[in-house]
Amino acid sequence: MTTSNSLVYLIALPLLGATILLLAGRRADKWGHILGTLMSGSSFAVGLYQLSQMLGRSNTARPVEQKLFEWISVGSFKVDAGLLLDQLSICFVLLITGVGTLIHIYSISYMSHDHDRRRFFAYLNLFIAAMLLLVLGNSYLNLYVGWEGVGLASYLLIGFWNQKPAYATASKKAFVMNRVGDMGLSFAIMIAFATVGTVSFAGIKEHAHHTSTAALTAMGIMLLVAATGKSAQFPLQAWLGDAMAGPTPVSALIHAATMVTAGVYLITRSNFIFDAAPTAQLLVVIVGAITLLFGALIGTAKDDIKKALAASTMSQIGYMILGAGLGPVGYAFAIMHLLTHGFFKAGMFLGAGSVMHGMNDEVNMRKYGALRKFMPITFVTFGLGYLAILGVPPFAGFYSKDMIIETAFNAGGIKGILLGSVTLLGAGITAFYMTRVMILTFTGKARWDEEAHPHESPLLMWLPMAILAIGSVSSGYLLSRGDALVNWLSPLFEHHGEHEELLAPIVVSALALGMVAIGVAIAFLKYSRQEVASVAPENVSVFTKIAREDLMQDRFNEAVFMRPGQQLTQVLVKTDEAVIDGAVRGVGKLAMGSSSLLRGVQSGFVRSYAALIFVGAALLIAAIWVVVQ
Amino acid sequence: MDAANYLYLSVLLFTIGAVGVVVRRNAIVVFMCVELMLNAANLAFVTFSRINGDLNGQVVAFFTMVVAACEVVVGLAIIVTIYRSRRSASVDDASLLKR
Amino acid sequence: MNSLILLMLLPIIGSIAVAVTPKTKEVLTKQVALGTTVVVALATIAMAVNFQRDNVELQFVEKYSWIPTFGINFAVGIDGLALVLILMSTILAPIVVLAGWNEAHGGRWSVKTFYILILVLETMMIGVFVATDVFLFYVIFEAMLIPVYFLIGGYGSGERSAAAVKFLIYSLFGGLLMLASIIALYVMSGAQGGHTFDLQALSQLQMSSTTQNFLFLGFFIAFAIKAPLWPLHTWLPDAAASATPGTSVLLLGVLDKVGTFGMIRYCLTLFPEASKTFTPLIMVLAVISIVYGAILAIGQKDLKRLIAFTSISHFGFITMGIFAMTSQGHSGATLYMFNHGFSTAALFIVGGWMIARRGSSTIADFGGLQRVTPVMAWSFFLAGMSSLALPGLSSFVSEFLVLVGTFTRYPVHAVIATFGIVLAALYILIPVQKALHGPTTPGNEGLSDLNLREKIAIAPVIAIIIALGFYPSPLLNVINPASAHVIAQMGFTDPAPTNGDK
Amino acid sequence: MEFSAPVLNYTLLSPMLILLGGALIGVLVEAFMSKALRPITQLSVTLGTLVLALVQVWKVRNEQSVSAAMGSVVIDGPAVLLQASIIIISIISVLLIADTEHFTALAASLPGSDEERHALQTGNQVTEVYPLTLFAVAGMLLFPVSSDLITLFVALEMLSLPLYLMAGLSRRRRLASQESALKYFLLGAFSSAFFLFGAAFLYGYSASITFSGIRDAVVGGGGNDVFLLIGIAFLSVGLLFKVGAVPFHAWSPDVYQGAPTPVTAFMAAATKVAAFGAMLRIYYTSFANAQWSWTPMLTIIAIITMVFGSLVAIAQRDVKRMLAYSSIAHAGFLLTGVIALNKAGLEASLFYLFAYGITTVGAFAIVTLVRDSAGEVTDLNRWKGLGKRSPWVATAFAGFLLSFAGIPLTSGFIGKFSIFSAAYESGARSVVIAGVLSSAIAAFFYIRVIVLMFFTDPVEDGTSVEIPSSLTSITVIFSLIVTIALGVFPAPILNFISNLATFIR
Repeated sequence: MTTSNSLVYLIALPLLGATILLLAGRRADKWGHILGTLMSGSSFAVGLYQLSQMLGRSNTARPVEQKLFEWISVGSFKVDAGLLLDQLSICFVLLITGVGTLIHIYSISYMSHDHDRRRFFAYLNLFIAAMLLLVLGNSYLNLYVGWEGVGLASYLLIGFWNQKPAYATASKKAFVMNRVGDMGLSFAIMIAFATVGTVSFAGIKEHAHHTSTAALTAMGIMLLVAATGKSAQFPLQAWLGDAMAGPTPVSALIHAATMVTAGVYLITRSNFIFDAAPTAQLLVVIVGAITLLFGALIGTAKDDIKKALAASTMSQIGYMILGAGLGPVGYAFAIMHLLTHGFFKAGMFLGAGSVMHGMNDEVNMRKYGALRKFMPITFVTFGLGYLAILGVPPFAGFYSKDMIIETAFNAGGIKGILLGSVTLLGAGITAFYMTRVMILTFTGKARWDEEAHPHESPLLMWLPMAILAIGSVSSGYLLSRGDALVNWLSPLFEHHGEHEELLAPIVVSALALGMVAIGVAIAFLKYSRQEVASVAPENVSVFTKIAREDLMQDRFNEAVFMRPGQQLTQVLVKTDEAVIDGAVRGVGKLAMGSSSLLRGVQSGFVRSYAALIFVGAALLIAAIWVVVQ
Repeated sequence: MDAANYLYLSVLLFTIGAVGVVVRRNAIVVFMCVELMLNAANLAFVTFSRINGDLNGQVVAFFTMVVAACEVVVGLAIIVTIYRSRRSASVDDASLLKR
Repeated sequence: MNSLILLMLLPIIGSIAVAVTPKTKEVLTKQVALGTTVVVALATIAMAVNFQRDNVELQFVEKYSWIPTFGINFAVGIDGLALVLILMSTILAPIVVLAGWNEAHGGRWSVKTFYILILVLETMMIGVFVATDVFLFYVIFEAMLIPVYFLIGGYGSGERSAAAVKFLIYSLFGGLLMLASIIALYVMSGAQGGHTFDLQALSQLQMSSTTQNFLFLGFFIAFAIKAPLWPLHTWLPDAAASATPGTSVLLLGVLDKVGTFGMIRYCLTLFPEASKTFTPLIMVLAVISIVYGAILAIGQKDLKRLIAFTSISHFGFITMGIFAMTSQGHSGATLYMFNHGFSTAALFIVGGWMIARRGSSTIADFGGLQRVTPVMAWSFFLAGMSSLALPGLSSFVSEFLVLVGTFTRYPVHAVIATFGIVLAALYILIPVQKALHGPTTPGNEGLSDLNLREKIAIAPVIAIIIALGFYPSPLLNVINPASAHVIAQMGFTDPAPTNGDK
Repeated sequence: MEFSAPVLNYTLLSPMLILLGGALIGVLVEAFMSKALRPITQLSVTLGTLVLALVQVWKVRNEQSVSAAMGSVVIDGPAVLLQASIIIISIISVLLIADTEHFTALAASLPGSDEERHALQTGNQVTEVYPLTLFAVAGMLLFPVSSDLITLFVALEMLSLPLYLMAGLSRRRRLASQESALKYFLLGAFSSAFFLFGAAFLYGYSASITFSGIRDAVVGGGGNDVFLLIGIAFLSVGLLFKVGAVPFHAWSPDVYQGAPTPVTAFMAAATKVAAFGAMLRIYYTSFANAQWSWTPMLTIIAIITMVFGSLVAIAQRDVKRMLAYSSIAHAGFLLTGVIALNKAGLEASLFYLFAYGITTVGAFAIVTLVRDSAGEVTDLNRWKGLGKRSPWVATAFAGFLLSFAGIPLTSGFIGKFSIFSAAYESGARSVVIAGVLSSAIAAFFYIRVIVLMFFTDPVEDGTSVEIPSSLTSITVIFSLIVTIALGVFPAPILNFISNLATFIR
């Protein structure tokens, strides 16, 4: 396999940036943001360079490796600090560094009023580094480092304004729920080592075919658990909504474009495991299906623009997971949707940020309205993203999402029909709530608070939005032209025979567009025809209530895990004090008590002492009697 | 007459002495009971000396008497001091030190 | 310089130097103490450099007759395991001195006494790891209780004397059980060709399995109390809560390691069969410690007690790794001992500074420190991250090795233990949120950030934590041969990949 | 029948003879010396005699003879070691006794009577304690070397009678002191009656009063076992009383508390050595082959003794009583040495006796220092914060306590280790276990005192620490040095002991 010495720079540069910014402290306040952006940008440059190199090589010779040093080596457990850049990871590298850099630029302006901006950029760089390590690691353990690294970065960024207790809690929640997922990853690694004897992708791929299905299924399920944690999939989805506590660029980069898609990466990367473990694969599909509806439903009820977008992210990733679960045919489409989604969702988040920026950080869409006149650029870029996510041809989503829907139908049999209809339904709901967002934000009449005087954002902010908008328009077409992406990735996946088509692509698209149209129509009737209250109406259907409550996810977690856990803790703390330590103290008391009891023997009367001696002697004689007899 | 009887006698005397020590209150009496025990021992010695047919036992008896005499001196000295300071020879009154 | 005995003498000499410093010149006293510990640390590092990694035999062996009547020698020597632990101890010592520069002032006795105790303790810390004569080991094992006892009772806070007594009685009790076992060994050695306390010779003794089990228990209980293993742990939180931060670092960081060290060096070496017999039980206790310690840590309101309970959880991991009897588990456990030394040190040192500044160790009394004292907050955060074994920090490597090594032989235990990492996230992030995040609690606005001395003290700790996270090989290369040796002696081989029994 | 004059080996007997001589001189001094010169003369005479005796013991250290006094006294290694230990202990105790502050000016006078006050004012301090001490020491030297029942009994009384009197000499709390004398005397006499009765039956069993004769009878068997057993049992009662083993211990707490502290120190240390010396000799030589009969008995007594002593000590509030109970516990530990019945056991016991004796004297020496206007303060609650008021005294005491507790690097640890391992070697596992456990209990109350001294704040009640007189400081420092030295580097003394420690018959 080709080796390269320059892979490490991809990670090293942003990492260096983070370190400098953190160590330099306030001294770096003046130039910190510049440095951060440069580091991310140069990492992007390295990525482009690597891509060019890669294009220059033959299809099979494209993957590049770099072994840095021997990381852990005990007995047969050998893990190198090694990087692997192949057709899959390069997509992510470019997405991460590319979108990342844009968002750095955006943040320069967006965070300009925050006197901790330097720290913010340090975290951003840290995140970029960790995320790159995640996608570049050549073994599950290296991936694990990046995996928790991004977790840490996301924790720091969600809690960037942790002086607000709620935000601090949100960050903690995110970290802990991620850890639950991470546990799955560690299990997967342990199983891998115990059964296959290695934890490197290559090694496991090599042995996969003569490893029992049971073991692979176990690994697959554990990887899925990890994915659900990181990608906010059912049942570990609850943290994503709260994660919106972070500054909007964070939501755009981490909780829309990159980190949350790590689960999809993990599953596609582990294709050799899932291909051999149908059960696990089925579970993946189910999780994806559930989540895409789950997210979509939540999206319909949210008034907070960021939470609405977060819900939609959840649901879109559901699509990707579902796609990835559909096996070799699905992987490429999952990745494609991931990329396109990276563009339009990031774009829309930045748009949302721009809106908030103009409406002094108001997030409630019911307080928006008629903004298209005041922030036209934002409106346009957001709108393009909107069209993309709806899947209107020829925008990006049209290519990627329809592919997934189509593949879902083609999954065959009842499974196919079910999945297909779920994805279709999802598309419809998506159309509904996105339209709702559009209408509430940009059209209708203004419902602002007095002091709000909306204005278009400065260049540094709308430029990235514009670029991303271009992406959301063109990326789908570019990636799918002549199955570009599919062919690009194909060497990584083992293809078995094509599935028979249940429905022709055109039919699927038609159906999809139909659903979308319905969704849009309903939204129009509900929000454009009639007045929108600037405060959320209380007399709404129970379903809406439930949806607003994020389908009770938090209540469930609290009732099932949190409160019992807290009670258990309290009980144990008391038991430790009362029972275990009590026993110890009891021994002491016992000694003390018996002591004061025995003191009684010492009556002070000479005659009783003599009696003692007498009895003692008598006992001796008695003993002797026994001995003699 | 069987020498064993003298042994029984000595054991009896010894026991009487020992019980006396335990039950009597007056220090002097208690002390006399101790003397009784010593003499019981003497009797045993002499008897055994008779049984074994050597003089050692009788020699011991003499030693014991001497020692007992010394004991009397010391003992009475102590008892008398106590009596003088407490105006009582009851051993039960002397129980400051306990527990 | 390659003489362990000289190394042991250095701190003693230092303590004498401290003793002769004039009472009025406290700074001089501290400087002498600091200087001594630094010299010792450097000397140890020098030895580590000359240590031959791949030689599993004891190195730097020295042996002088001490009490010939009982065949007792003053015999020392180190293998990889011991070397690592000495390194940890001697590197921690100067950090503790520097970090706790003003610790001695709240005490019952003079500053001099404090540092004399610390230095004497350092000698014993070295000695307990290098002793290769069981009697010598026992003597130091017991004798080192005394300085700690006076450090806790004399310079601690709160219920210090009660805690000190609890600590001492607990340890003495364990020690006496061990003494009984040692006597038995000694007598048997006499019956089987000459009284001796030489570890190698004793490990060759023939004994019935029942005897072995009893003697094993004698040793193990003593070590389990030190370690501390559930349910023999209750002395630790009290002791840690009342001791000065520096003392706590030495107590949890070094002294408690004597327990886990002893399990490897004595329990496994002397009683291989019994060790195997009791492994199932011990593994269960270890897992309980992991989860139990973590849960109780979550429930604590006092910062020091919280850290103490996290250590109970960590010692569970170490014990589990030791008795998993796989090279990963074993090396992991050893590495864990080293890393835990530093992560706990970081927690206690920084926690100590926070407490000293705030004048309270109740977590709720802090809040918003990240904005008031960023450097201190960051140090605490990093320490916490390493305590929850964040990948990229040192403890991750060891913890993961332990888990993987355990999983290959005891999957169930490993799985339960892994839940510990979620609990770890909770017991670290809860205090982090309460103490560092949120609005600044009234009364904390004025707190001062770390001064230069404190920065210098904490820097090496954090450096080690990070460096070993990315590049643990230097230590692993020393540890692996030693662990492999023990595993082999026990007659174990790592389970081969099962391929899922296909 | 013609009379043959006894042949005596005066060199070997010289230590005892010297002491008796010194004692007689003491009596004469008491009678004829002017009161001004009396104390100093008595002190010098006593010390001189003791030192001389020690020199003599050293001279004969390599001698071995059964016929030193017509077979009534045997001089061998253990004898020398025991005698040496006793004399050394006596010397440092005498240094404490020299502080007349502890003794009543006129023992015969009524407590608080004018007579007494007058004697005190005129400085007419009687000093009979010195000759008494010497007599007692002489008896103690004879006790472990006597090799027939007569000598043993005489020696027993010889060491006891002076002690009975000395117990009553305290200047403060005289009633208590006299009471302790009375108790000690009555119970002592009582137990020696048992002793004698036992001796009678041994004679009856073996038709001999010499140990060797008894031994031959035991080896040969054939005798009436009932006689043997009664003999052993009752003789043991006498010996166990002296060493203070449960249930024959009851006197010791009261006497230790009542007697003047220097006397307590002396008898706690020296009597134990002498009594155990005799016990070891008779059990190791005469009764060795009847092991089956007495091992169970002693084992049980040993276990009860150590557990009882350690337990009851916990609840003590008076430092002297606490030390008394601790000495009971130690008697239990020492009994394991007798039970061991092997050379290791003998060596261990000899070492333990010496080490323990020295430490005990040291500990009581400290007790003499803690006083208030009304004399010694033995109430532990008033020892609070001693470490703050006078750190060195407190530290020394802590050192002694740690040695009692058997913490490594003190003589106590080496002693415990050696004696337990010897017992274990002889298969007496149960005793070892009990010993270890009771050590754990014991540690508890030793540490409690350390806590009192160091970790609790002083109560301002006029409890102060006497600036130790040079003599007392000598005692303390010597004891402390020995205690530590024997813990850190015991090799020389252990070698010395193991070269000598063999009973000859």
